[in-house]
Amino acid sequence: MSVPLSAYLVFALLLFCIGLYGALTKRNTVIVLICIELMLNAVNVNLVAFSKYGVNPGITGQLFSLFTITVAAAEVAVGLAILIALYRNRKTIHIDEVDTMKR
Amino acid sequence: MMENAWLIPLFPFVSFVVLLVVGKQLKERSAYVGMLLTFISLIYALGVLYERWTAPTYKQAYTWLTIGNVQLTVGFEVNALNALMLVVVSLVSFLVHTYAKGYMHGDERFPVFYAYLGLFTFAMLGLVISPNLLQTYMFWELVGLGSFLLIGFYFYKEEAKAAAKKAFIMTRIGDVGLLIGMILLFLEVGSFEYEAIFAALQNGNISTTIITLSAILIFVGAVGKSGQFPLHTWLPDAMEGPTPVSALIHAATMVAAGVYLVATLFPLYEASETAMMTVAYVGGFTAIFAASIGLVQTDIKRVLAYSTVSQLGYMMLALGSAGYVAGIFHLMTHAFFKALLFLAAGSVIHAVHTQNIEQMGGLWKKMKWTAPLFLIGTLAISGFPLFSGFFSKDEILLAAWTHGHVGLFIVAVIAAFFTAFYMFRLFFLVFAGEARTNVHDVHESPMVMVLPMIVLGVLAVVSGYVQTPWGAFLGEWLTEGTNWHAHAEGPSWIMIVATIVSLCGIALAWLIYGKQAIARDWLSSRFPMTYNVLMNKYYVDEFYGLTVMRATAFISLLFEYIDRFLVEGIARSLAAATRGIGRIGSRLQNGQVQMYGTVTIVALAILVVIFAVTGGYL
Amino acid sequence: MQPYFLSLLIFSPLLGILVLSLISKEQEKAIKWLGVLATLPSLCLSLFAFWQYQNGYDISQLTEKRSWIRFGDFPFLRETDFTVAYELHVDGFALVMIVLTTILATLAALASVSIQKEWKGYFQLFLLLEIGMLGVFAASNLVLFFIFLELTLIPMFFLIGKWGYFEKEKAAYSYLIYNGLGSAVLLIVIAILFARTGTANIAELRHILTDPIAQMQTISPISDDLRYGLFIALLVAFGVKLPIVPLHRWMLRVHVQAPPSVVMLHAGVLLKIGAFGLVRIALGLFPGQFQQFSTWLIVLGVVNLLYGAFLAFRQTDFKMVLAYSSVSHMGIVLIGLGSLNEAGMQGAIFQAVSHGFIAAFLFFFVGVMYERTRTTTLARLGGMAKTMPYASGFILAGAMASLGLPGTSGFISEFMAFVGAFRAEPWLAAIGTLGIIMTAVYLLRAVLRITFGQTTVTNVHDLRGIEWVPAISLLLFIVIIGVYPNVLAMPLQTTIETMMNGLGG
Amino acid sequence: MDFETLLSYQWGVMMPEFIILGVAVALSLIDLFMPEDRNRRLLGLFAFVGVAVSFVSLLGLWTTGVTSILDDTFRLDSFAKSFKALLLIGSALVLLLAIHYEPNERIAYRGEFYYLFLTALLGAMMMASSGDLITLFVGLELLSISSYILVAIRKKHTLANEAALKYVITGSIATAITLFGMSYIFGFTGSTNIKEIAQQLASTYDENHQYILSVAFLLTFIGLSFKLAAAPFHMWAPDVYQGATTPVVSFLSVVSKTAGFIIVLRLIVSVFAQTPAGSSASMLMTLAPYIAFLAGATMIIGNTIALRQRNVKRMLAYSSVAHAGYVLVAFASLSMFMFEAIWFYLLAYLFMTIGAFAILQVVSKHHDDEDISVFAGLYRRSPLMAIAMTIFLLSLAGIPGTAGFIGKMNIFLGAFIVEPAHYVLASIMVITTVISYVYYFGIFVQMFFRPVEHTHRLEWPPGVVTVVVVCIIGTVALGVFPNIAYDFLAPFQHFSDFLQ
Amino acid sequence: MSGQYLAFFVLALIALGGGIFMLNLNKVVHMVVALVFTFVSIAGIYVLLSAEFVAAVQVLIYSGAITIIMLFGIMLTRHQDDGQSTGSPLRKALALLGTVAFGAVMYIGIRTLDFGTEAVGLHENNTEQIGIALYSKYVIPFELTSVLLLVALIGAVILAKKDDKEEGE
Repeated sequence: MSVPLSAYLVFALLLFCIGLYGALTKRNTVIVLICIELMLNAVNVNLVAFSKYGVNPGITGQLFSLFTITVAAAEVAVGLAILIALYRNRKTIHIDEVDTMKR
Repeated sequence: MMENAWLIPLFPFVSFVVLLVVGKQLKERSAYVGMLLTFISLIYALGVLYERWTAPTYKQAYTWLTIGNVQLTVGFEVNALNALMLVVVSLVSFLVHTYAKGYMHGDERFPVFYAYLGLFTFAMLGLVISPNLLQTYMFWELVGLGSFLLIGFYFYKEEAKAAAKKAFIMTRIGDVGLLIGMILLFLEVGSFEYEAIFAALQNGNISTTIITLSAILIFVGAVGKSGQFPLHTWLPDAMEGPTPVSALIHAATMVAAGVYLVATLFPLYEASETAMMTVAYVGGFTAIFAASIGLVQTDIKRVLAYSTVSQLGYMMLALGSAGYVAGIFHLMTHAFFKALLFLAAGSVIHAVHTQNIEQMGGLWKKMKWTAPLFLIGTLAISGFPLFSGFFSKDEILLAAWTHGHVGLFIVAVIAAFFTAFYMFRLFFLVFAGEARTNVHDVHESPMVMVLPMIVLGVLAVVSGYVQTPWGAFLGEWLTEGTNWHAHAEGPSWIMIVATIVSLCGIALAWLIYGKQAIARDWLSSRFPMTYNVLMNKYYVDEFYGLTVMRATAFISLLFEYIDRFLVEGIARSLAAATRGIGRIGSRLQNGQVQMYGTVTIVALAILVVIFAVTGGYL
Repeated sequence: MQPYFLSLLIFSPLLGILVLSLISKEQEKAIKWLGVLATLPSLCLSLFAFWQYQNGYDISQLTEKRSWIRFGDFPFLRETDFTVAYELHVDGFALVMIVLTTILATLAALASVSIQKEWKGYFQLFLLLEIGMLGVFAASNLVLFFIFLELTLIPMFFLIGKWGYFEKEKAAYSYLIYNGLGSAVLLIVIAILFARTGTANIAELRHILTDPIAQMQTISPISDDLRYGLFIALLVAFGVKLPIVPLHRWMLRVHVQAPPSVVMLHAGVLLKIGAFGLVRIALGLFPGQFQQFSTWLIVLGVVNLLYGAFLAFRQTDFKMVLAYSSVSHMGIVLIGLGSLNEAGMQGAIFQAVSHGFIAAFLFFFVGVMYERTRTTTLARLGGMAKTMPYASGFILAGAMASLGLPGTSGFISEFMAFVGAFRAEPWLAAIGTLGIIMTAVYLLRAVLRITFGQTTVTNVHDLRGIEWVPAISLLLFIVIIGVYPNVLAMPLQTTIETMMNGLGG
Repeated sequence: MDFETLLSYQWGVMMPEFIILGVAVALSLIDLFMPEDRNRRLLGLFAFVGVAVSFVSLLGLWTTGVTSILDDTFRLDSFAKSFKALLLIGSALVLLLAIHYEPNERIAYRGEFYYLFLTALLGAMMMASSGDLITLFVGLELLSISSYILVAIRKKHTLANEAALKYVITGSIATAITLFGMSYIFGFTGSTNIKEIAQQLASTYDENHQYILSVAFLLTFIGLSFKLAAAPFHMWAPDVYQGATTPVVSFLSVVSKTAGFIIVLRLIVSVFAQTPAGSSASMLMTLAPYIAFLAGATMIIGNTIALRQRNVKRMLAYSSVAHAGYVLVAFASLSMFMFEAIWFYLLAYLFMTIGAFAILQVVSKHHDDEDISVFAGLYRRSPLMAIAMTIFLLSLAGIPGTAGFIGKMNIFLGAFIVEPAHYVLASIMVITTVISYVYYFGIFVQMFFRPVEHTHRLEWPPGVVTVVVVCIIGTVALGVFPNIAYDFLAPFQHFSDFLQ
Repeated sequence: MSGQYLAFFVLALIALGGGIFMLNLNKVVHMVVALVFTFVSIAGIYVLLSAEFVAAVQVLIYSGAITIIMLFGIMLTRHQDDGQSTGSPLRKALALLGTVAFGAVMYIGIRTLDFGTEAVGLHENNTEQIGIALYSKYVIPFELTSVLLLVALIGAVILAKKDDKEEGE
């Protein structure tokens, strides 16, 4: 008797929601970025869970999650770089202060 | 000659065009152009009349407009009635052309005046020879245009402007009636030709409702044109036009067109008792109504104008009482003596530079020609025995009596009394007594003005003899081939009554204004109310001002508000709504990137929730 | 005649546009003359065609057809499905409208001498507008019709927005939005018909929509409800152009703000596209629906007629009077169309043509007047008969024609429309006749205000030079149609017969 | 799998991608060894030539049949070819613009721009010819990440920083949402190959599974709508457009958007077209109303907010949002015209948008804000360009005679031919189009009616002029003779190999 | 309750706990540290799912690299560690509502999802299996990923690098 697939999926869903909510409400841009990473992690949990308990289980899911991780890392790196460039000019990492362009 | 009768209207038209183009160069020589061309018309008309005397009715038609499989035609027709009318119109027109040369002398827009006269004469002659309703209507309107232009000839005068406008609009109200009436007839008969209409009437192809309805509607047109109550108010105002115009248009020819129209369509009216009654009662009422107003007016031309209205009512009364011949007979005699009166009045005005009879008087000695001629006219209109008006009026009274309208007969008699009274009031005030004018060198008008008056004066006397109780010469000719009475047979006391009434009127006028045995302010002091009502023409204008004009203004205002606020408002609010969506959208776009994400997530949540709910998963 | 005759006729102003673009901006005289000259080829061609037609030439020989666009060549479709051909075709009605357009274009070009600036761009846009208008009348498929219709939209926007009066941009936008929406609705209809039947050719569509057997073979079914929807959409689309109350607000602004020479074309031709479309497309494709709505059309017509008339009575600006007068007069078109009989139809078409001439005529004089007095406000004008007798006479003549005086084209059309209406709906028609009276009332009020009374503006000169040409020729056309209407009725006969056949009687 | 097997694949069909990749790598090396003070314009030309060669090689493959490499991780079919052509044409034109882009402040890293641009293009091209979730995803991310950097490349420009940050954050959230959806699609099939997925899903009859899949569909679609700049993921567009340089903006609004439609079509159509759902024929049909709803919202939002803009770039951003909505109408209709309609519209959109941006780039050169008044009196300063701009805007507004009209007509045909027809959606499209007249014509008002505000001479570099001329020819030619474009698609038989 | 269950619950609890702490903590550094717990626990769950290689990568990249980068970033940006959120409460409520609604809808679908299948042999030579797949079937995306990483590298460098001219600042 093993842990059912739905348990993993619900866990991933919760993680995703936490990440999403954090990304939408946290003020510090770094945290926002890391929350996005959390969302991507939730995706990975899904993928890995499906690779074990899904239809036609196999290694593919794990592989997919590896790509995801890589891409996420690249994304966060670029995000941080942009943040640093912004910080140089604006001296802030608070995302709500970055609203010069609007309407 | 009859084959070319269409040329008769064309000569004046040529005059119109020529004067429009080269009038400026011709200056006052324009008069000769107009006179010459109308004279040709007159000669031609006389020729046609002569020929028609023996020849049958001549008609010619050409296709004009094709609607589906219906061919509308234009053409011309010469029958007894319009042969007579051609002569009357072209004669009066020629005389007025001549007269105006003197009267209008020195006017800046002399050629324009003659051009307009030409246009009017063209239209009137065209109206007369029209063989169908549509063509009649077209010239009917053109006549109105000529009248409008000539009333407004002194365009810089506000009164002239208003009068012209009023004339056009009031007659147009009538014209719409005519238009509807003739369209209804057309839809029933399938043709505008008089012949076809009469044939259909005889075959009983037209329902009685339509007959009555269209007859009355067409009569509405006549009411407008002939200044019958309730559309009469424009005619007195039309006196703002130059006096020759009043003589030609608003006395002799155009205003008689309504009578002419009813006469032309007489079979139609005969077929509907209701229509006949309407015509008779409207005519009768107008006759006495206008005459009563005429009693107290002080403007020489207005008195004559109300007299015209009243006399036209007389004619309508005659037609409505089956007095076909009587109506036309009076039309003709009236044309002559009323034209004479107007021309004479013009001559007076020319001399004293006022139209107010209170400021005239004692002109008998100074105007050797005008005064007697005016007297002839006055006697004729008053129905003084052996003058033309006597015979024609007598014919009308006979017609009314024989047709059994006792009430109308009485009305007509009273109107005759009024007529005699106010006409002689006018005569005495102008020509008798002391001179009350400020103009000292009052002198007779030039011969060019006097001559036409003399011609008319002669006609005013003799034209009555074509139809006397002793010989219905005119009537027999006019009613040839019909079953209408050439002469109304009635008790002979009627003539005596008419004579007495007319003499009483004259006598009363003489007592008040000639001998001054009765105080002039007898009426105004005894019955100030009545006097005021009469003086103010029964407040008809004011009534219209309060009702029709107010209503029009109100509807316009209402529409204006609808247009400006409702229609535009809806358009604007739609635009505002569009912009509102944009504003909401751009308020969400507040620069906060997390807001952007939130919007997305909320949208996503809404979509999935909708999906879950509608899919029945929740 | 050549097979390219119609294309040549429509696109001949293009030559003018090209030549103009080669001329330097400064050569004012040359540009003006070229602008006028460039309208002449199409005028000559159209008059030639009209003359030929009057002499019995079979006009359908002018039809042109070349394959052009094909949307999707799926193997299961017929070769002709979803193709749009470049196809032109004229019948009597279209030819009459084309002649009207070319005449007014030339005269409006002559009247454009009062344009103050940038003649080059003005005439280029003007000629472009002419191409669009000519194309609309000659197009024999809906897509082409729409293309030409939109081709009128753009030049008009610029002509109003650049060369108009004070509120010109607002007026241009009003024009754009209202007409844009109208065209948009039309586009939807066209696209639906095209998508569901696979053809945009008007004749083929008529066949498909009216023939019960052909109906079964459409690509997608066209239900009755859809027909009603499409018909109403067409009514709205052309109702904006015509305009039908309450879709008329834009055209007031255009009338007031656009330069008079442009309004000559706008009131003279562009509004008539609405009438043309209603006849050609709404009636041509949906005769059944048209019949069912005919009473409502008369109602709309009467509303237009009276609404316009009463509002014109209140206006203080002569241009506004004429604008509402246009609204009112277009009501007569609707009344005529709604009558669904020969007289009414003929009256409607006559009214379209007649109002074209009359409106152009009056607006020409608005231009003349404004050039001299710098105002069109009634209160500031008066007694022009003294200073400008001939111009006043013409204005008066125009007003008379407009109020339907016999002997002018205005009478014939009004008369026929009412004959038709009395046959169809006597009571509504009777209410409508009130409009005839009101027309006289408001026109005389305005025109007499200007020409009669005390002279307010002195030191102005009467018509001179080139101005006589439009004045006299327009009046001549108005009078010719009024005196001998068969000159117009004969060419229209076949068109009206076809329409009546479509209505089944 | 051994090396021989690997070599046995027809790697030649990847030639266009290889060329782009090769040029990108070469450029990065050249940039590294090139002296600091040398003008980097040469690199741009090189990149342009690379794109052109790639395009030629693509044309060489035009009639090649469906070719699949490594279980569809690379797949050359008619869809891939036709849309890659769009990407390459667009990129070539944008590159020409970029070569002549000289803002007030010098961009420090000009060289990088070109090879990052090429990698972005590479990502988009990979998406176009991929039949595998992972390749699609990686391609998408390659495009995204390159774009983030392209936007941020003016790093001393505060607006650019802000734009890039907003772009990267929304973009990452979008990626996460897309992936979350994709993870379920994967989970229900156990495969990343789209064909296999479709086959697997075709036998999904469990209602609960259909439910999850439908939600996954919506998640994926909404995530991808970020790339399309369609509602509800459109809000980044105006800010990013405003902050980015004009060539980058034209890249984003043309190439990136096209790539977005590529992945949407690839993924959604092929995966869900055969998935049963409820009573309807397929899950795609069942969920089409949601797409239609989003399309409607996109059009309304785009066009109404654009009315309020004075900044031309923001205005064009909202306009590009609206245009995404128009294309989505074609998608939501799911008619037989869908592919052609989308392809044609994107082609038309490519010409008119790049043309408009080309002119904007020159006109707004000396102004930091692209306020609409930069166009004031353009007709006097440069009449031909004003007329060119007029044609582009007319095309954007969908006036007949231009490509935009034919594109819209095509979309309408699709919307009306299906049963039940999309009357409401098409009406929204038409009405919002009319609304769009207002702001497009607002530019006309500036160009033709307003007096000149800025008198300095406008310089029209040859590259920009070339772009404008090409775009004019494209816009007008496609408007008058649209069959030129359709004939290009003739060998593809209406993308019948899309699902093979 | 088997050990697997127990392990899952503990790990899940820690992971979610870390996340919830992150949401509620005030100091940025604390948040990051809380997330480290989450990331590590997720690695544990990977192990439960027979994905040892992924688990290792997770630890290396997330718990290691990314967290370090983040902290590095925080340091670079002068330690503005007030992670308190101050956005409008309405927006937060909307975000919460949206997230919860979305979560609920998803939850309905997945709460009982079970395909009744279980992969066997995933943990045997896990890394090798991954390697084979990666270098055969997925070689194209793999190579593409390398380009992507290159791009990210270059991008990060040019964006984060201080320009020479500016160094005097």
